[in-house]
Amino acid sequence: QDKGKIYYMVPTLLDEFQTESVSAIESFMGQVGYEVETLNADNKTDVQQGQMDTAILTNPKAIILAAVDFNALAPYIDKAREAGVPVMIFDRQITSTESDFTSVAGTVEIGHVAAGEIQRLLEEKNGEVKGKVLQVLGDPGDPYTLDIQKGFEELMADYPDVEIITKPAMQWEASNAGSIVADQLLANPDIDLIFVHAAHLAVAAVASLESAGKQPGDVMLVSSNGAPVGLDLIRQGWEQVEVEQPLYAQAAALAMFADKVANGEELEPGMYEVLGLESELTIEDWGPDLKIPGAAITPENVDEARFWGNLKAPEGPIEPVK
Amino acid sequence: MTDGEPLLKLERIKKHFGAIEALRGVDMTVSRGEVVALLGDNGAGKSTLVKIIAGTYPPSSGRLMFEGEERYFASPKEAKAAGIETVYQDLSLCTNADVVANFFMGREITKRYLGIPVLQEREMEKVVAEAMRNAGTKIPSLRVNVENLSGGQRQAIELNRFVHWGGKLVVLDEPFAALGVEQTRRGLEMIRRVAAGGIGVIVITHIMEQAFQVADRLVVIRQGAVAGDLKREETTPEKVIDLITGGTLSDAGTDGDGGNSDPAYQREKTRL
Amino acid sequence: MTDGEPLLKLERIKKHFGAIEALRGVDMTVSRGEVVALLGDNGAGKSTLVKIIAGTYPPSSGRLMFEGEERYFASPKEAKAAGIETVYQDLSLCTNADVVANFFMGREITKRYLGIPVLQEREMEKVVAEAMRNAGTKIPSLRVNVENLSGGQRQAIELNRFVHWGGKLVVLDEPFAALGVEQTRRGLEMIRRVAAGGIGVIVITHIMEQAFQVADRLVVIRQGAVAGDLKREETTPEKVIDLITGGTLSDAGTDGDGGNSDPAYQREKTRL
Amino acid sequence: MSPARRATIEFLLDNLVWLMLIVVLAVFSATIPNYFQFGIFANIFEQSTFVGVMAIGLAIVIIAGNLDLSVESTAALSAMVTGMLFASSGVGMGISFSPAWLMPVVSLLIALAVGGIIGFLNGFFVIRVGMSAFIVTLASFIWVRGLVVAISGGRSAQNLAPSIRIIGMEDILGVPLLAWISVLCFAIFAFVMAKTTFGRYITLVGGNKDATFRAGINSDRILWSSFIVAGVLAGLAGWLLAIRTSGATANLGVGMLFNAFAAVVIGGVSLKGGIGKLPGVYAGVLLLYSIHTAINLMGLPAHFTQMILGGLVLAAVLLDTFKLRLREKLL
Amino acid sequence: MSPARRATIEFLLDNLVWLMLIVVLAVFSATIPNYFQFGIFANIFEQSTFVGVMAIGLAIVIIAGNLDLSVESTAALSAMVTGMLFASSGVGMGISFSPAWLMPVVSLLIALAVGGIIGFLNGFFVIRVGMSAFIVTLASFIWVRGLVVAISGGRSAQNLAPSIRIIGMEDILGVPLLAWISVLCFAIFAFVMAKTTFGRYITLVGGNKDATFRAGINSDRILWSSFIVAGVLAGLAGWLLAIRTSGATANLGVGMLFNAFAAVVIGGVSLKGGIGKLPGVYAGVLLLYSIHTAINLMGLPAHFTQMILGGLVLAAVLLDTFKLRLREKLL
Ligand SMILES: Nc1ncnc2c1ncn2[C@@H]1O[C@H](COP(=O)(O)OP(=O)(O)OP(=O)(O)O)[C@@H](O)[C@H]1O
Ligand SMILES: Nc1ncnc2c1ncn2[C@@H]1O[C@H](COP(=O)(O)OP(=O)(O)OP(=O)(O)O)[C@@H](O)[C@H]1O
Ligand SMILES: O[C@@H]1[C@@H](O)[C@H](O)OC[C@H]1O
Ligand SMILES: [Mg+2]
Ligand SMILES: [Mg+2]
Repeated sequence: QDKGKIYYMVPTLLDEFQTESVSAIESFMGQVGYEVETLNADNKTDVQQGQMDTAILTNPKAIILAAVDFNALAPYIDKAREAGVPVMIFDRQITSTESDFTSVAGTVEIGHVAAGEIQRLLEEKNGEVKGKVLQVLGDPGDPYTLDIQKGFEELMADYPDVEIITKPAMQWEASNAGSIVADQLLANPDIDLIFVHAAHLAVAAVASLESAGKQPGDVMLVSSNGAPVGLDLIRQGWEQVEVEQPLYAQAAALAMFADKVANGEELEPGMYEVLGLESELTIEDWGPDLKIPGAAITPENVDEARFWGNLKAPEGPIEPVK
Repeated sequence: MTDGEPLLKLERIKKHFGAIEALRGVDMTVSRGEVVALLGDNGAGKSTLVKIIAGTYPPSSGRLMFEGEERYFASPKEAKAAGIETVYQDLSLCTNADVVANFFMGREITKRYLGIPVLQEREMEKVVAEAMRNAGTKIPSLRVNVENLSGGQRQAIELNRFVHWGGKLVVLDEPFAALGVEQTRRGLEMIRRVAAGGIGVIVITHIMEQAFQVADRLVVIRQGAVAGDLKREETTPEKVIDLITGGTLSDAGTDGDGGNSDPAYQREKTRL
Repeated sequence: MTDGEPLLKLERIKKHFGAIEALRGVDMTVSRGEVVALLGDNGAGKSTLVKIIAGTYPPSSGRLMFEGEERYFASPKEAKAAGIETVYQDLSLCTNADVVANFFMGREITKRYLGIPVLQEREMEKVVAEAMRNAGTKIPSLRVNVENLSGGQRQAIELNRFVHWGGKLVVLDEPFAALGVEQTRRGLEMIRRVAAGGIGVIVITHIMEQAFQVADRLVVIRQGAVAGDLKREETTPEKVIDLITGGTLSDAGTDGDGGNSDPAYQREKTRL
Repeated sequence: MSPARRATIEFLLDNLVWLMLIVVLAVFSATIPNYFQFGIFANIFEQSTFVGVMAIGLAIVIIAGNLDLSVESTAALSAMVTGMLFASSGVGMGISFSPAWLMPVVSLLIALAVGGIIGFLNGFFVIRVGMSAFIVTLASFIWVRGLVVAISGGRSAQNLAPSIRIIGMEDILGVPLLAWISVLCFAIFAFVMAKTTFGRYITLVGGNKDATFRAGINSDRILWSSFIVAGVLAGLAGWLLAIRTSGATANLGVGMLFNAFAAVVIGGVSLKGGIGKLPGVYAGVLLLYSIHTAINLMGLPAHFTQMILGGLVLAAVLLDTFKLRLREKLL
Repeated sequence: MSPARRATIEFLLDNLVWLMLIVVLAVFSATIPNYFQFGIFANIFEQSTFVGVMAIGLAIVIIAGNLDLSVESTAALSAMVTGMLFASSGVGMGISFSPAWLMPVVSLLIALAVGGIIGFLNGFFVIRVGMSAFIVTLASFIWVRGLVVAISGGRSAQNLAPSIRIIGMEDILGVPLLAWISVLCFAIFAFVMAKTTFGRYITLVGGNKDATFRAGINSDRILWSSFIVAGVLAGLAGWLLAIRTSGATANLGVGMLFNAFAAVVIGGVSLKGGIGKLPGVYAGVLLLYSIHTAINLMGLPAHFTQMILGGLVLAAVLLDTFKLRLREKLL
């Protein structure tokens, strides 16, 4: 069955979430009968704008957009829809204009989940929620990391005994994160926990901990996005929590709703089960929005197949929503 | 050929580059219509003096009087504005541009359209063709980039462009070094013509014949200081050579009372 | 001064740059121990010929025979290896390096430690100091960068370094253009000395006196072709000048049977 | 060789990049599905606008013998300033006034001024202070982008005022107005470079600064102007980018620098200074975006696009390099 | 002025960047809490390693009159290759063999070879094909990073084999082994540049390539070697990065190019070629990372880091520029 072509606009391939999203989307969409062509914007807004322009002209069934920047693509979403090409938003939510479907975990929510876990970890260690946390951002110019920071600090604001030191790793570069950790360990030897905004940054952080003579667990480590390297670090004991972004579910949802979106049918608000996750579809100003809960990965559940970091994409055929 | 007040007067000009003293207090004058040959050994400081006169760099100390007023030229632009034209020893051409662009560098012929100065290539080309013809220099095409020209062709462009801009003082630093026989002859003629028009000329050369043929006065610089300042009629090439090299033929003084040396000997020596 | 087979023999050498024909078939020879003056107007093609001999660029057509064998030099390195030393008209110095580094460029004195060639600065400096003394050129310090030297000082470095490397043929393109009187005298002497040692020499100059003083034979190039090839004893400066400029004094032919022209007139003319 | 034939060859070689552009477009049209349609060509045109405008300034600075690595960040700053002032959501402050036609004019002037200031600063450090243009503009590349992040807090501005945004929506003969703006810029600056003293001096200074200085040309002023022109044009590019994006984001324009340089070099400008013509640069930009668009349509595995793009660009530059050899061979 | 005084001033000016380093360290130590401690200095030392090693090669290429913008990506490629072969998780294939001491040696050789190949290719396009080094290495910067993405699929490798990783853990006199490696590299190459014919030729070629060609020096070979050396050293930097990171990520090393260039220029190397000494470059790297570390400790709002870094680097370069003026004034 060949229902036509769908474009997937991936913002970059420099991190594992994005890489895996390409294979997941291509495979799930294939299961429901669409051929996916992926265009990589290499983190460049204007490149992605050009790609949108070009894609629209080929008249695809739909465009899946994971925007380089949350908002810069808004005019192109409008343009595509005016040209009759529906747009589905993936992973990076866009609220400034209307689209046909949104499938996200929510960045602020990731910050919330992280905050909850970090509060738990601090309490377990220090008896109450207090201590020193080093937060390593991806890049100060990237709203993705800024939203996590926002969500995280929102919930941590209730605990004045927690001191948060925030440093940017510039361009999500791992060795920059390593340097920050190395320097901060000397300046603040009493750091209880390090929260890095992506698993690949955790790799360098751990290397710095190791060089500083730390053992797994001496300084706790929390990371977000649930990449395979993060899960490995949990298994090795270096990392305590990884905040999972439900990559597979996010991708599967796209496939589930693809027919309806492509045919311009109305989407029903309500609860849907996506790869076993209870997800809520609401109709927002920016169109139908499906929020899939992220989860905290801990040593207890790290091996569960549902986490994309284990790279076991679900086999079962995706059932389109009726 | 000279009148009362000198056109250019240098007083105790010194110049040092770090530890190196290139000029150790030079006094010198040039009058209107006078041709002064500036002579001296390699490294004596001639080109340094030229660059100071031309405004390329400032003296470490000393005064420069031009047309009776003390002047300080912060850049060649200012010196040019005052009427000093200079041909440098190390050529000053843009090899990436063609002959015409180089010839007119900084003084292009333009016509204004809506206030915008638009280059008049055709007119400029005519002028250059004429100048090169007069100089006896053949150039394959005036639209060829200077990087493709021979050494003498390049020098001809520089030597001849100055004539077109008039000025009051012309400073030529070894302008014939790369020129052919005929081109040199015409160049020397041109200097005399220019001087006859009331312009002061300083010309540097290592060839005594050239100096004696064209100059009214010869100034010799040795190790950064003036070793002699002589009227042409009152000296001889071998005396001048002695001054240049600091030789022991000590009767060649700064007072200019040249002796009557044997012309044959003189010729022998100056041919080198 | 010459023996049987010529050291260098050029046959119908042509060179064009796009539409420009710089050399239109040059034939010429140089023997061991012979000094050949290469003369010609600006743009005649002398430097182009030099660069072809030196391996800087290939001829468009024609043959080059060196020591009786047909040779093709793909680079100056190969020409050097064959024994051809060249001093170019446009100087070939690295102005960012000091005098010693420039003098020894490409032939540094080294000593191997663990197989690694380590520069012997002190030894090299001694050699350079000696060479400059002999040439009569004063340089403030041998450790100063060449960019801070005067035109003549620079030329002296290039002219004198070749002597130290021996070679079989030496090609000098206007080597005295920037040199002082004394330095030129010594340079000419040196050429004779070098030739006396059996080395062939080609020297380019625009000054007839220099040519007649040093050369055994004079080759005149006009507009890319040989206009005359004369023994020194059999010609006169004014004939040569006629050949150079293509003047109408047509008794100066390529056959070398020079007439007896008036020496005074000759002197007058060649002084320019 | 006959003079006529030589002249033809000269002409073709001088315009080799246009030839390449035509060949490349023909090949892509024939081999890539969907490539041959008016909309695609209009897209290429439009996408070329931003880097095109930037490349004009870059080319001028390079011809003058320097380098400006900051144009990309400068454009981003000008876009962000435009966005923050005249967009209504995000970090936009939504300033608005009437009459409406004043909005584009005022915002444009502000954008140009922002660019001009950065260009002025670059000029100051290079000319007055005497630092190397490479390092000065590399530093600007960093700190100006840093400034964008600092003023925006890393956030974006959306919903540019419609009276400004309109410029991004209109078209003439089916080709977007934006594209015409870059054509106009190229026409103007090509004229300036080829026919006025300013253009002449840029070329001469790029060839031998000392010589122009000695000739009494105020070479410092020429150089300084070149930096300011580059800044102003980058400012214009930023303004256009903001219009296209209907606002601005902190990372807008990232990567354009590479494209601008590639276009300039493909267009035949020598990075050594003193050599280059603007029409060629425009052809270079168009060529580059023809390639970009082709890659988007070719259906390549996403992991390899970057490599392939790098390779194709190299190939395009390569062809320009062969021009010299061809010239030697053919003439 | 007495010769002795002149000599002292000359010496101080020649080593101005070391002086600056000392002053900067003193100021930071006095003003930034926690800065003044042995561990911080050891950190600066260690963090300088990667860019330091890279900067040696970059400086050599620049002194030879060219430019290499690809060093950062080359290091990333070499790190990724090391990671993929010898790390056990992620995309790491976990190759291992005994005896254990062979592992670091073999992995090092592979890393150097990877770098050498990229350097060779750069050299090929610049020297054999005759393209501008700027554009060739800019393209390499792009396509080599693309290659990293392509071979790793954008994923990371971690858990480098302990027998290799050990190099990142050991220290001598409390200073990490990694730091000593860069010191050693600087010592070796400073010697090569100052005392051997290779170094001499690099400088001469950078001053006037034509002159060296005419002097019978194989200038092309010298240039080519400079690219290969730069590649090999970038390969080494990548290997060291992989060790420090215990693996590799697809974007490892992003941004290092700027630091390497800044260090080279602060260290007194002229981007025009022909001028520069390696010890100064090392001081430049140390200065730069003293600043980085200061920023890491200073408690600045994250948004301003980039601006401040750009500004501080500019200031450091500025000081170096004033050296010339000082020299003119003082001597
Ligand atoms: N690379 C080149 N491209 C084009 N034309 C050239 C090139 N090199 C030389 N020419 C031309 O070839 C002719 C001969 O030049 P060449 O330098 O050999 O003259 P020359 O005899 O050495 O003159 P001079 O006495 O002035 O040094 C000149 O007309 C010059 O313009
Ligand atoms: N910028 C500089 N820095 C240091 N020393 C310099 C500089 N310019 C000139 N000198 C030195 O000053 C002295 C005079 O140089 P100048 O060029 O004036 O000599 P000149 O008389 O023109 O010699 P020539 O006949 O060789 O052209 C030389 O010893 C030279 O080395
Ligand atoms: O995992 C993250 C992904 O969800 C986001 O879109 O880009 C940055 C990544 O680290
Ligand atoms: Mg001089
Ligand atoms: Mg010549």
